Amino acid sequence: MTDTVTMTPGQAARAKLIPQVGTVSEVVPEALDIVSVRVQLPEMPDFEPGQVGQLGIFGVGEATFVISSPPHERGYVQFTVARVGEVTRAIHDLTPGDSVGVRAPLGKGFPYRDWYGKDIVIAAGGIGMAPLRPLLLTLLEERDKFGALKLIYGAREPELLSYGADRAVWATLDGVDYVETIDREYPGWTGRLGMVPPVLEEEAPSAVNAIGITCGPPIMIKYTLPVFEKLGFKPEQVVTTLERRMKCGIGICGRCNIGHKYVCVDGPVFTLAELNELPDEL
Amino acid sequence: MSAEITESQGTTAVKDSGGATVAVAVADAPVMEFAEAVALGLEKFGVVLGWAPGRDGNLAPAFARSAEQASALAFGPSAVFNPARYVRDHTPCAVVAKPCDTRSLVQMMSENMLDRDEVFVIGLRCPGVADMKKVVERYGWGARVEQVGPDWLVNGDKADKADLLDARCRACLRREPVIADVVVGEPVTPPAEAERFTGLPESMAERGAFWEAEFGKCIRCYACRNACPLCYCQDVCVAQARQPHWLTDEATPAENWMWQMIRMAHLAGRCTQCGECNRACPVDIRLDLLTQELGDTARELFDYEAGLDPGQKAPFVTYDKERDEWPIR
Amino acid sequence: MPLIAEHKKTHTKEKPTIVAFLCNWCSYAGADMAGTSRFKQPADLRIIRVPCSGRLDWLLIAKTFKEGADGVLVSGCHPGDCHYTEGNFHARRKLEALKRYLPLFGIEEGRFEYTWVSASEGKRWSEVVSGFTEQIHELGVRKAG
Amino acid sequence: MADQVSAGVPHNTPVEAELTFLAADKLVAWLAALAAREGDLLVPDRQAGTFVPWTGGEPDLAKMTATSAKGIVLPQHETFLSYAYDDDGKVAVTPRVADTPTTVFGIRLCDARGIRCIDQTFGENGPSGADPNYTVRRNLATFVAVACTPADVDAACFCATFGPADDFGVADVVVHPVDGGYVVRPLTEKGLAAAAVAPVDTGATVPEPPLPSQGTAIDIEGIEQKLLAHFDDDELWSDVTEHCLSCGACSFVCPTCYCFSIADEARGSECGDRLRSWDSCGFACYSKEASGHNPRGRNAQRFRNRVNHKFAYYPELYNLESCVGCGRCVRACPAAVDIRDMVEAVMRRPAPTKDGAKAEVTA
Repeated sequence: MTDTVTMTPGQAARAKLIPQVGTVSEVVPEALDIVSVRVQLPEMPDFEPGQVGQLGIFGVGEATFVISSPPHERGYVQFTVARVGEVTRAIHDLTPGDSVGVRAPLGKGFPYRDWYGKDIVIAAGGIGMAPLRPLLLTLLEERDKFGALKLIYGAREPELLSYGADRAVWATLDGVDYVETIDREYPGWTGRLGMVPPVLEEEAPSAVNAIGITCGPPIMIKYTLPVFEKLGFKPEQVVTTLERRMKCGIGICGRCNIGHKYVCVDGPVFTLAELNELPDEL
Repeated sequence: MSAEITESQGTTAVKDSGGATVAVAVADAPVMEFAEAVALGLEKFGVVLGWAPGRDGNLAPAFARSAEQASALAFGPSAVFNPARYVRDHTPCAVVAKPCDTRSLVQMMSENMLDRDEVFVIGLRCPGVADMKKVVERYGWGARVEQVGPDWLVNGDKADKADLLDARCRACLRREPVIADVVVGEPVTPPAEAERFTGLPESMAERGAFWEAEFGKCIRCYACRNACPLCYCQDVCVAQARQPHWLTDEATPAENWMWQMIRMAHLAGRCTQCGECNRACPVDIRLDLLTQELGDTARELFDYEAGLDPGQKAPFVTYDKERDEWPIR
Repeated sequence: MPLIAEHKKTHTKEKPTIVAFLCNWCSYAGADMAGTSRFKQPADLRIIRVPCSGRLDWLLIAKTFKEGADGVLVSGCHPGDCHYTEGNFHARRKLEALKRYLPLFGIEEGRFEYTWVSASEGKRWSEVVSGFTEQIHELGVRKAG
Repeated sequence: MADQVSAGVPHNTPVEAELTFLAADKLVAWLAALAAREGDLLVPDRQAGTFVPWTGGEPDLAKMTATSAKGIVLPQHETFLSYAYDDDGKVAVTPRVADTPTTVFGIRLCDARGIRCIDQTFGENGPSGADPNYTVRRNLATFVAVACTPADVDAACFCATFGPADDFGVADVVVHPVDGGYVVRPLTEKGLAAAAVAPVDTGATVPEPPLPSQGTAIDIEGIEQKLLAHFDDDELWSDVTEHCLSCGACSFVCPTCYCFSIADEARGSECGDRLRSWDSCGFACYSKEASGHNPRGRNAQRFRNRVNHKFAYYPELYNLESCVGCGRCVRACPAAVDIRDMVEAVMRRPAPTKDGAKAEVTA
């Protein structure tokens, strides 16, 4: 019906569906079927830990992933990607030098500056560590501004724990109390056993002047939130980051809504207090 | 095809002009009143799928789970929906079914998608239903069609029944359920001849242009698929898959044609010509011509009609070494 | 050009596009044989090798037409000679049905054919394919009336 | 905004203009004059179920088309970028925007109100500011709406629910059928330009046009609170959605539904397009996540979201229902689902007490 033409630069700049073309600088195997992809972009965006982005391969498609590198690591943005579908399969096949499309940052990150002076408890499961890694690294970057720092990171099996290099550092770091756990006994695993919710309950961090943050599979989040409440954390003190199917990432394609909020622009980070205001549709 | 009805011992056999029986299998089913049959179905499975008056008084799909809801169930010229479509989500259940609807049930049984014991079939003897699109065209949206005695009334006034009779009913000689636990209604004399769906241009060039226009209307709502009692895999349909990538999201005539080719490929030898895809289409694409072709081809090549025998094997899951000979280059 | 993908409609061509799906075990080898035996073969045939004519989902053929083909030929092993015992028996039913469906959409009879050519029938292949391509050239490029 | 994305086109700016009278036999001449302007002229075609290029003759203005006019500003599918790989595997991206002016003659006022709904999300005040593709099409489109007469309204229409008869939505011109012709009412600068080429009878006294006819209103007073209060009422939602077939007919004919999907289409191995196309919240795959988890896996959950979006979420965000009562979904539904039945089922539920609503939706 109509012809199509090139937009003017001004129009293109406002076209939030148009990605920057970036170059893959590194593909890091993280865990079983999980890699981190580092991308260099012509215009490096400023972002906050917890924000997401669209990573795509032209001809295959794009999908939403959390940015798993911290803002202070300049020079690239990193996405951690589990192999689950067509786009992620293609992402796993990327090698340095490949061209990819990136739209980032999207959504809202963790309001960590509001947490200065507080204790921080992070409970992460499996690939749910991806949004929490940049948060933790940011907290460590500004370590003196926070109280006690505790990270509980669990997975079904050791092969599913990501960020081996980081974990090795965290395990020895004084600044963070790092607890690593595997759901149930596993050949060769000598560390702690138990799922994240009960381990959190055993660790029993104090809720006084603290913020609890959790991310993981929906089922883990479902069981972790009540543990925080049981430990005395108020809904305002508990923060989670949600997964939802997204296409546009800019609040107009419709599908990621929970009530009148769109996870892609109003989230993915929500406090439990905010979620309680929304229809129960996780 | 012309038909002949013979009645014996309370059962009816309809034979085509060649003497072949085209409807049987209700030999043991007792004949009873509609309300009685529905009550039986409710008692047996606790839910009866059928039709009840909707907002405008015309029948709409309904699910009766109580005596009160069951009493609202009815049959009439506006019972155009095929309740077999809902059976897969509701088994075990009772279902009120027109003869065409019973063919869907039988086809599902032949594909092991429905257990005979899990469904109580209230088979209707059917005089045919109305073409509701025509009713809307003639009388406006919301006009109420009902049967009173032998007549059809629209908004209370006697209407031209022959004009309003759905084309799929004019193309159908089956006035008896193919399968039933109980049979409802008086025997109905089928028309002497099954009409054909017409409107396909003769010349190849015109056909191309015809379908270019028809498929140009498609909005890819997949109502044709979702209304089909035999499209089981709708939530994981290949049309919305990226691998294999049969068609794109572009609603162009060619892609929309490809979508209908997918449906034809997957319904070939299975389609019972219930006509629901054609009725469901919100933009009136002539899908009846496609289902007619599926029926013709199965009959002509394999002497096969879908949905007549729960034990029958669809033509494309088997072969006949000797018979399958057609001229080739 | 009815029922041809939009991005292909912009391509103007004078010569028809002819595609052949050939079974790996017979016709593909037969075509090879025809070549080594110097039998005459049309140059404008695009050959796609498939493991068996029974593998040919007829959507592949429909898609080939959607993407602008003007003629499609399928050739497999003679019935009874299938490498997988019964693949071509299944194929035969489907291909015959598809042959009837396509004219419904204005794709002329003759634009789609199937046949059986064994690995040793180089000469037969040459005849089949010459005849078919000639037929498609007569029918010409698909276009609206 | 308008001048940035589409310099030189008339604005959507409202104007106060005189009504004029067009004799019935001059309608075709007006269409010819509109067609002579730059761009396309579309008219309703009931056979096609949509708006098609005018090819001469009287337009079919009786009854609305099966699909709405939204496709003019939000096409069913639209390429918004093309990409090309070079020999080294580097990608060049070209954003694409349609730039053909379009005049649409014969939309209904419900269409015009529907586009106002979509404006909320895709316009400047939407969650991500003005969408370029939408904005360009919107600014290049002139909408000539035809006011409904009593004969145009049927039992599926319920537009009176959503506002008075003189709410002309985003129409640029409204044409009121009257005895012997039409009263032409320009509403915007674009409308003024379209009316300017009408061969109106300048000498005639312009009759006072009757208010456009409307379909019967349904009661939606307080529905937003009720919807949220009864969000978890599984019986309610299962009941009213049980016969829904989960197709996309209602969304795709709806003048306010704007959900879309994004997909890449390779045109060979080196280049291709990224396009967006209509999607429907009725489809099971719409919200299904890659992990397999689906927050709206059941029909009842999907339809609950649909009704909530129209009557609770949109009003919460924009103080505007995302339903205009055109009845297209009602007419299109292959399973006789009627959104009015759902609304009424919700309205029959008790209103929430002050804390009642919250108590039920707490996680």
